[in-house]
Amino acid sequence: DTSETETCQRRMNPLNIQMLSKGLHEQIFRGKPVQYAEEDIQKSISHLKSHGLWEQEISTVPDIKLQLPKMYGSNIEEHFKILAQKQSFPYLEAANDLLNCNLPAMPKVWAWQVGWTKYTTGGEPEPVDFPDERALVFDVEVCMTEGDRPTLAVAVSPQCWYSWCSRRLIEDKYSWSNQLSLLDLVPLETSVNSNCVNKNNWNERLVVGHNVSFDRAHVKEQYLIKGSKMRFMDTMSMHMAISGLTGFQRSLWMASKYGKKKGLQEVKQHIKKTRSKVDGPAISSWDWVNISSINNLADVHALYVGGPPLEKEARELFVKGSMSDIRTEFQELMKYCALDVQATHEVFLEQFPIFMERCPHPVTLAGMLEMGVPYLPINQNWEKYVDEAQTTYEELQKEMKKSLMNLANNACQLLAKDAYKEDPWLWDLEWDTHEFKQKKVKISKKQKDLKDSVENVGEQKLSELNEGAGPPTEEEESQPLASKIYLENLKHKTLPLLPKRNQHLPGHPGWYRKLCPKLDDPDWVPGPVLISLQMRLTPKLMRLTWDGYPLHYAEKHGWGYLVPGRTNNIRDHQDEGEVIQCPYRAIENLCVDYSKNKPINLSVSQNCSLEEDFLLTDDNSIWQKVEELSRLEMDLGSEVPTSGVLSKRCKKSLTDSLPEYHHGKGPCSDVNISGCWFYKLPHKDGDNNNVGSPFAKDFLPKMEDGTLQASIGGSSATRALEINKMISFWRNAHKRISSQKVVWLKKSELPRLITRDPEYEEENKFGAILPQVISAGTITRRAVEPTWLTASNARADRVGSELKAMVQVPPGYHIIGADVDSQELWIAAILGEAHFAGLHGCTAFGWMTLQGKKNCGTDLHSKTASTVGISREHAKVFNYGRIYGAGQPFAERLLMQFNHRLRQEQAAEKAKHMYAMTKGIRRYVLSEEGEWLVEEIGISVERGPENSVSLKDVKKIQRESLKKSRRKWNLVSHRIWTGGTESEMFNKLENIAMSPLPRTPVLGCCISRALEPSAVKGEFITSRVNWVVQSSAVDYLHLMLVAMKWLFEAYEIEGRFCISIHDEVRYLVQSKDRYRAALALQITNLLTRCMFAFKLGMHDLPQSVAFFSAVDIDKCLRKEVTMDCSTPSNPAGMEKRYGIPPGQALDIYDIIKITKGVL
Amino acid sequence: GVCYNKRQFAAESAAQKQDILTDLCQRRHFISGDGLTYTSLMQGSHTLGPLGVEMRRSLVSQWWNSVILSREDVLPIDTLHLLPREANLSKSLVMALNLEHIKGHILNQNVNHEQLISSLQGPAGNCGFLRQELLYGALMEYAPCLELWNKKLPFGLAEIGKCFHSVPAEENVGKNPSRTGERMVASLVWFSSPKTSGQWLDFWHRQRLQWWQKFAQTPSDFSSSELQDEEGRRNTLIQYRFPWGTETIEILCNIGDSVLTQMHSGSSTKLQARDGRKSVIPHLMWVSGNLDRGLLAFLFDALQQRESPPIRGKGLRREVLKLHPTLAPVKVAVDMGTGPAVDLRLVCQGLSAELREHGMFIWPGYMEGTHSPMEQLFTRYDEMGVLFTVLVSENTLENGLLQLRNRDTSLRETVHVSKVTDLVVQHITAAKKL
Amino acid sequence: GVCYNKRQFAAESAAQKQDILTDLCQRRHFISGDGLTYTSLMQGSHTLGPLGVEMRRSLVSQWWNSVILSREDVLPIDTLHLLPREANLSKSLVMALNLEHIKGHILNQNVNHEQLISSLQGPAGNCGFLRQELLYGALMEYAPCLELWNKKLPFGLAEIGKCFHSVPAEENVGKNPSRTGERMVASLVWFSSPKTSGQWLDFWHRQRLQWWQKFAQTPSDFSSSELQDEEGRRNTLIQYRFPWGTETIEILCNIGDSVLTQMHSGSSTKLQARDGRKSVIPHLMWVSGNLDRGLLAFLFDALQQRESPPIRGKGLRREVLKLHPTLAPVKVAVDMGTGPAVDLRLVCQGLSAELREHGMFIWPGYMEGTHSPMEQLFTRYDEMGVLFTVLVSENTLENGLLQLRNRDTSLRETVHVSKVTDLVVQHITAAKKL
Repeated sequence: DTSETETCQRRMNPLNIQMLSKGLHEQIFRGKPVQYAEEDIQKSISHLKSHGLWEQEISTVPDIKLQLPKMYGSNIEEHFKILAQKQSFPYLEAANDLLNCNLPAMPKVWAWQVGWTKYTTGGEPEPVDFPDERALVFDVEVCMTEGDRPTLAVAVSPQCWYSWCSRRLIEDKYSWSNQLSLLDLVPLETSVNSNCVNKNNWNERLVVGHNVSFDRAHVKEQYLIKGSKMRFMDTMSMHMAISGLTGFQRSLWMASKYGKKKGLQEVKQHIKKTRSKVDGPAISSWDWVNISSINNLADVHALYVGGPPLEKEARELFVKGSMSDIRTEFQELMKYCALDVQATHEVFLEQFPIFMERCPHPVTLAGMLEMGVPYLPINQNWEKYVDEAQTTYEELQKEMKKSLMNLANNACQLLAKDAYKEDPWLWDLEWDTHEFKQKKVKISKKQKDLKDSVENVGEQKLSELNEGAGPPTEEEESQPLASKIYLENLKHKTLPLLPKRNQHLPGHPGWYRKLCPKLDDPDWVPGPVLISLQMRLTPKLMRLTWDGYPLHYAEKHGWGYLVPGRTNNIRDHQDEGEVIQCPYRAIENLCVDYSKNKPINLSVSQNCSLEEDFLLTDDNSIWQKVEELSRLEMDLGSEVPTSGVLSKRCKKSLTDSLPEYHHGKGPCSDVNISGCWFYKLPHKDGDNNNVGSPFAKDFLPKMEDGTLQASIGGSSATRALEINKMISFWRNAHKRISSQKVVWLKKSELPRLITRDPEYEEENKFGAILPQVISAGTITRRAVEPTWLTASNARADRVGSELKAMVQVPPGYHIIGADVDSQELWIAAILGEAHFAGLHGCTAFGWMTLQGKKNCGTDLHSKTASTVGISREHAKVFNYGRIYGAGQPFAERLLMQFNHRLRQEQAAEKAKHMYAMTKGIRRYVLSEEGEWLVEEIGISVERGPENSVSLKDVKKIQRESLKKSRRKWNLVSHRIWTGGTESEMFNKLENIAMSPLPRTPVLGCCISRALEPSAVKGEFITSRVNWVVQSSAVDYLHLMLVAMKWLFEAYEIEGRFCISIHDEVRYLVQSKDRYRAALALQITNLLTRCMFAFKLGMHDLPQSVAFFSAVDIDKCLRKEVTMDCSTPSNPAGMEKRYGIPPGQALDIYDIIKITKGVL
Repeated sequence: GVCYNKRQFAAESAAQKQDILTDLCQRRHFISGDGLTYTSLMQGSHTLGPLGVEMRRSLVSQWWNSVILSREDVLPIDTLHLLPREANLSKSLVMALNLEHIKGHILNQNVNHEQLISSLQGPAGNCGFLRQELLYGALMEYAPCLELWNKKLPFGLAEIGKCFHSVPAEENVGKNPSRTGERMVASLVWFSSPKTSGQWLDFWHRQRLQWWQKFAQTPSDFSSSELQDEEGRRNTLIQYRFPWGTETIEILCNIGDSVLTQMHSGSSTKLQARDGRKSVIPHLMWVSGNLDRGLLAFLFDALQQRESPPIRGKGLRREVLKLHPTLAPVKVAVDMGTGPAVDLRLVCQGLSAELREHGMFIWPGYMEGTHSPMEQLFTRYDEMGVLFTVLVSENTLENGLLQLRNRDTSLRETVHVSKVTDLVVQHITAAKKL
Repeated sequence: GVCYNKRQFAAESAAQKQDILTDLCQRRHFISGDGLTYTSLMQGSHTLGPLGVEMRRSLVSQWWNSVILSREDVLPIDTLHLLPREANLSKSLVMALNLEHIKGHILNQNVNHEQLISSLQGPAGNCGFLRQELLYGALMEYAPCLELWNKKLPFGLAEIGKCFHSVPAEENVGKNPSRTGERMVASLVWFSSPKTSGQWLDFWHRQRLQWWQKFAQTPSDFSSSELQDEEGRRNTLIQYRFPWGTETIEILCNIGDSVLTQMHSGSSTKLQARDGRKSVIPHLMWVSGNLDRGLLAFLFDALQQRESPPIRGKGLRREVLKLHPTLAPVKVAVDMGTGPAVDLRLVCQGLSAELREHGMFIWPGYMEGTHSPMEQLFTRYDEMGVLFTVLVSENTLENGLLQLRNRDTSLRETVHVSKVTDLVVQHITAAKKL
């Protein structure tokens, strides 16, 4: 029976890909039959065949029978449109109030009283509980020096102005509690004394502000677990969507507007780069500068509104001033705040219509409103975590210091007999010592007498000191000790010879003296406590070697190493002045020893660990890297990789004996050290860069594989490095983490659901953090927030990296959520498929994404790995990099970084091969002019897809045409990629990015004005191509948020949006509803993917991507429900230390079983 | 040539560190006795030499300072070594029997062997058992101390003393006649309200681990792990990574209130303590550390091999005990060079007395009378972990200047005779802050 | 009427002093346990309460300072509690037997009772005996320490530790299950050239008696006498006059070299020490003091009765323990009056921490929470021998002034909060010189 339903439900497309079950397809695509053109099918098959993917084994999954909720409209797009319109309607109405009004006149005098004051035109200022209009423009100011709590605020509605003052501002009381409670915050919906938990009649209201998430974090009601219906519209986010700048553009913009120094350098480099281009338009475009701005209110105001610039000086007082400063300047500061509010309103007036025009789909607005109210529940474990991480960090840092001090102390013994001169590392430290100084004073008579008397004492007691003497007699005992008298006399006699000032460590070498604090330092501690890992002598003290050669620092070239065997500068009488003498024999011995003991298979290890960056934050940092590199490169069209040639200075004049046994970055001839060549350590950004510290994280893998190693005091040096790695996360993050604004809720502020839960305990604390998310913070409209959105997952060797898992639900709640499986790959793939044949799985890239299997080696990463001969983990980095728009040079550099023994040529070869296989070969579609010339001159060219020709042929035509006429011909219409697994996909992406008005394919959002082709011409192409996929991913997220909100409301699932991190969404739901919420999330994914397919003209969806592979039901935030998140600061793990058991990860079948498919 | 190869060093040290240390500890009189093995060391079948005794005194006093003196809510106790049977936790008991009495007992009674045994153990035999832990004593003292403490929670009872344990016959090697090992145990029993006992366990866990780590060169060799015991209680172990493996040096456990109620059965009012306004029977948290093992741990932690600069092509390896300044048994050694012996001696004696007045243990090297070469002297002092060596020379008599050699850097500094004591005292005091 | 008659007081005190003190010691937790008699006290069948422990710590540390720290020629040792049979001097031995082992032994062997006993004692039984004295340990450590000391004479080996002794059955009263008494013994074994040994005995005799007298209110209650022992050796006894009679608290004796040569028979070269240029086998002088008895002696010495001024016609008699400032377990009690509790507490806490940093045991009276009448408080503190009581009041918050009450004068002085610590430290330091 089941197999029968299976067969009648099962649907396969002509490429043998399993599609949505019959029932689901009928419900979503409203029974429209799917038809394919035979030509498309054949085209696809031959393409797949050419990449060895046709008639590969495929897999199917059980079909799914599920009754979906009733959908609106006549198709899925209409459905989403209606949902979003419904959801955002009240807020649009409120926005309209603001758009259609003239603000009332600003009050001249501001009321000095606690709480809200309302100013009506003509009337007296009156205290009110809160502004109760449905639309407000709002701004909060915080006196930073007194802790992160609101000090004053101004709001304006279409009818009146409002001001708010905190208790702390008005009442100058001596001591205030340090903990932040709801009473400290700005109320916007409840009166101060009412019990806000009992409020039921929340209204849809809108608050507009610039960077409004900051203001929101100071609003009282936002911290309640059951969310209010107030939403926030951020003029900064809307600006980003309309006219945002990429990171690089921002510095260029600053440079052109304000001539900022750093930016200016980049500008110069940029100009140089664009000038050097031979092909393409030589004029670089700067038009975009005038239609965009950086994000702050003043610049945004200038861009949209214009007029006199905003005054921002008063801001300083809030940052640096004390509360009493603010009291003195109260009227001024209120006015400043009100002017900001007014400016924000002006910006909003201009901006909102543009935004609606450029992001026309209602889902975008509704999604952004939802994104604006994230909520992270926490409990008493938060404080425990911050404490523990900080203690662990401090302990580890102490330990690191101890081991470094040890190295420094031990190195001191080389001072004896000048042994340091024979040390391969320490020979060039400062070894000079200071002699102890004493005054020379003639001994006066008085003192001479004293001396005599002292000597007398000695004489007298001579007998007493004889060996074998018995005990002192009773009489002797009663007298003061002779030795004490003698000592006191001696002190008295010689003390005048002592200089007044204490000498700092006489007898110690110079480098050591510098590591020790002076004795008169109030915090004096003994030993070389000032040493740190970052110091230049530390790698030397650790006796680091690179492939067995001792490290050396050269002022001009940074860190490198010395290779012995050079003969041309030993005993060279003429050049003696220039040659630096070093213990080359000791270095030789060292290297001989090393090669003797060298393990055989130290050569390239395929599995050498990935660079940190790539493990820590997955795709995000890959993109950053790609973008960084793209600034230095030509555009992605450049065929010739910029080869990292050594600086000429380094190469020339080394005619003499080069070592045969070593090749590396060098040698550098201008480093003239006796008997040695100097080679540079390889730098991740190419050989022209100097390595500033061998402890930079790029070298971690080299330490792990033994290329770079410490060779003395083995354990202390290695341990120091280990610790450095362990504390890196917390060192960077602890300030941000410990300054997270935590608001604790009193028992009366918690819903009964919590306080009556059997797990509730009186002494536990419950509260929340509102992450200050800029809902569209980049040009791709991705959200930005410095702590939570960038936090990595817990890693066993990183202190404090269990951060996310500290978001923990109160009793009676669960967090449900899921990651969108391979979101970016799928979006890119489906774009390519739509472009190619309109079938799911029709391109090799798409097929691998849908059907590729790790164990058959047919998934994307395995395929790349086998093509290039690298590990799958590495291949993943290349694949993402490529999709983000990275060119061949990126791959080349990365290859060399993964394996520094690879020669440049080898790397280039490998990269070229990889790109040919994947992205394909560039070919050129001739323009009409070009075609005419081919015809006219009769050149024979080889034709490819779309009648394209190769670069060689283009050049041939060019040559031939030049013979005929001096006229400059425009030969090429456009360029395409051919022959690779991903060619079709890239053609589609470039197609969109290069179109006159690039829009995301699904929700039709425009690219920032600052990146439109008309403004930037051929610039910033990497960013623009990347935008297509990334911005579509944001559309994906917005669609999900809208669908989830609909299902929560329609089926009364008690819960709220919690946070979305990249391709992951999390909801806080009441435990009783958790499985229904999980089902809702699955349906949401199904509908969102269908919406994508629908908009790309493919009225069907592969079953394999229809649902999340798992929905996590958990009590905290973590990557996987079973992750224990043990770290050095949480060694016992989540369950033991924090009492959080593993959660459940349910796939669609589990969920249907539990819920019986009923929402 | 000099061998800087790390791998070789590491491989060697894993195997040899233990031998090197055992040898050094005997040679320099940290530990007394022959035929020491790691088993015998772990079992406490050895005595300490003078340096070991002095070092353990420091350890004991640091423990005392951190657990009792610097807190307001811990009382010191000192209980009997011989306990009734029910007081011991393990089955492997060590009885203490009066020889005369047992003789009389065995000879006079006409009983078979089983009866003999039970009568020996029974109240008639009146024998005591050597304590294995300090817990029982604290339980006994709970009621009177609660009264002294005005019935307020929380408070703790701390004790440091010898405990005894049976050693399995097959492991009883060496010359020790007894099958009983001895160890110095530092114990804290903490009485708190039931609802805060978990937090207190965390608190003390952190405190104790930090305490151990504070004195270590490689703090991370001290670590903690959790262990479920037979009764399902979660114990926290503080452990040290010895060359032969990880060993527990301190245990923390939450033992609830059952031991207390069982012991004082029937008189639960005596046990009631005040928690705010409520009256509760407290939960117990028990910390028990083996200071003898701790001592060994710190010795291993401090052992470093110093590779001397090669002299005539040969690199000498020397051992240094880089003990924390607080733990180093000998803070200063006072030695004299050649010159007018009587005068030099007087200076040395005076300096030594001055330093002693600050409670430091001083090594009177100048008394030895034989002049060993300087380097030999330093090698010996480094092995003893001597922080500073004062060298009084003929020069000192002229200008008051002497040489102060630092163990850690092996460098000598010229110091005026009037500054030595201050400098050393300051060094040791400030080192605690590190 | 008030009775100031001294003779009456004396007559009464002879009989009652003992009871009063025993009662006080239990009430104020110097000593723990019920049913204390002078026999049980002398036999060491009791444990100490927190105040007793703290006081004995002071005593131990004073002994240590005077015998080891302030000298250059005494080394500290610490030896095993379980010794082989030959190590014990008295016949009344306490065996330590592993219960499991003895069971196996008795059950498996088919022997008669005599055989059983001898096999238990013999090397096969492998049993140890609890040490009765510390002499044996010092003899064992002699050879290694001689080496450490570069073979030079004279030098001493000192140890403080528990020793055990059998208690005659008829005297074994009370609840202690064992017939074994425990005591804290401080021992010094002095090795000197035979020709100076007599002088050294005199020297140490003088030293030791002075030491005991130094801390006493009535030094003459500590006295010395001579005693010939069975082997004809002249022993010197240091004694205290307890209410029930004179008891020995420390013994000094010259025991020649025989014990040493007997013990290390056959290896006399190992025993040879340098006396000047000669090589000799040293003579031994042995000092052994019972610190538990010493503690009792000082308690009796410190007990004074203070007749309060008559209130409503009734003269109250109160006890004060006028312990020497060095020995008083609690140096300062910190209490607070009525007023803003949180602020007062903070001051008390701060002050208490400051005092603790100087190594003093502080009584945190302010933590008790209940406000007892002042006089009641002082009565209690006087019985505890508390040197000073600090009273923080509402006034202190205003002007920083507090009351400092002196145990000995029972007067209160107004002191600024910043001066308290210095004042107390100075008082205690200066008292040592008295």
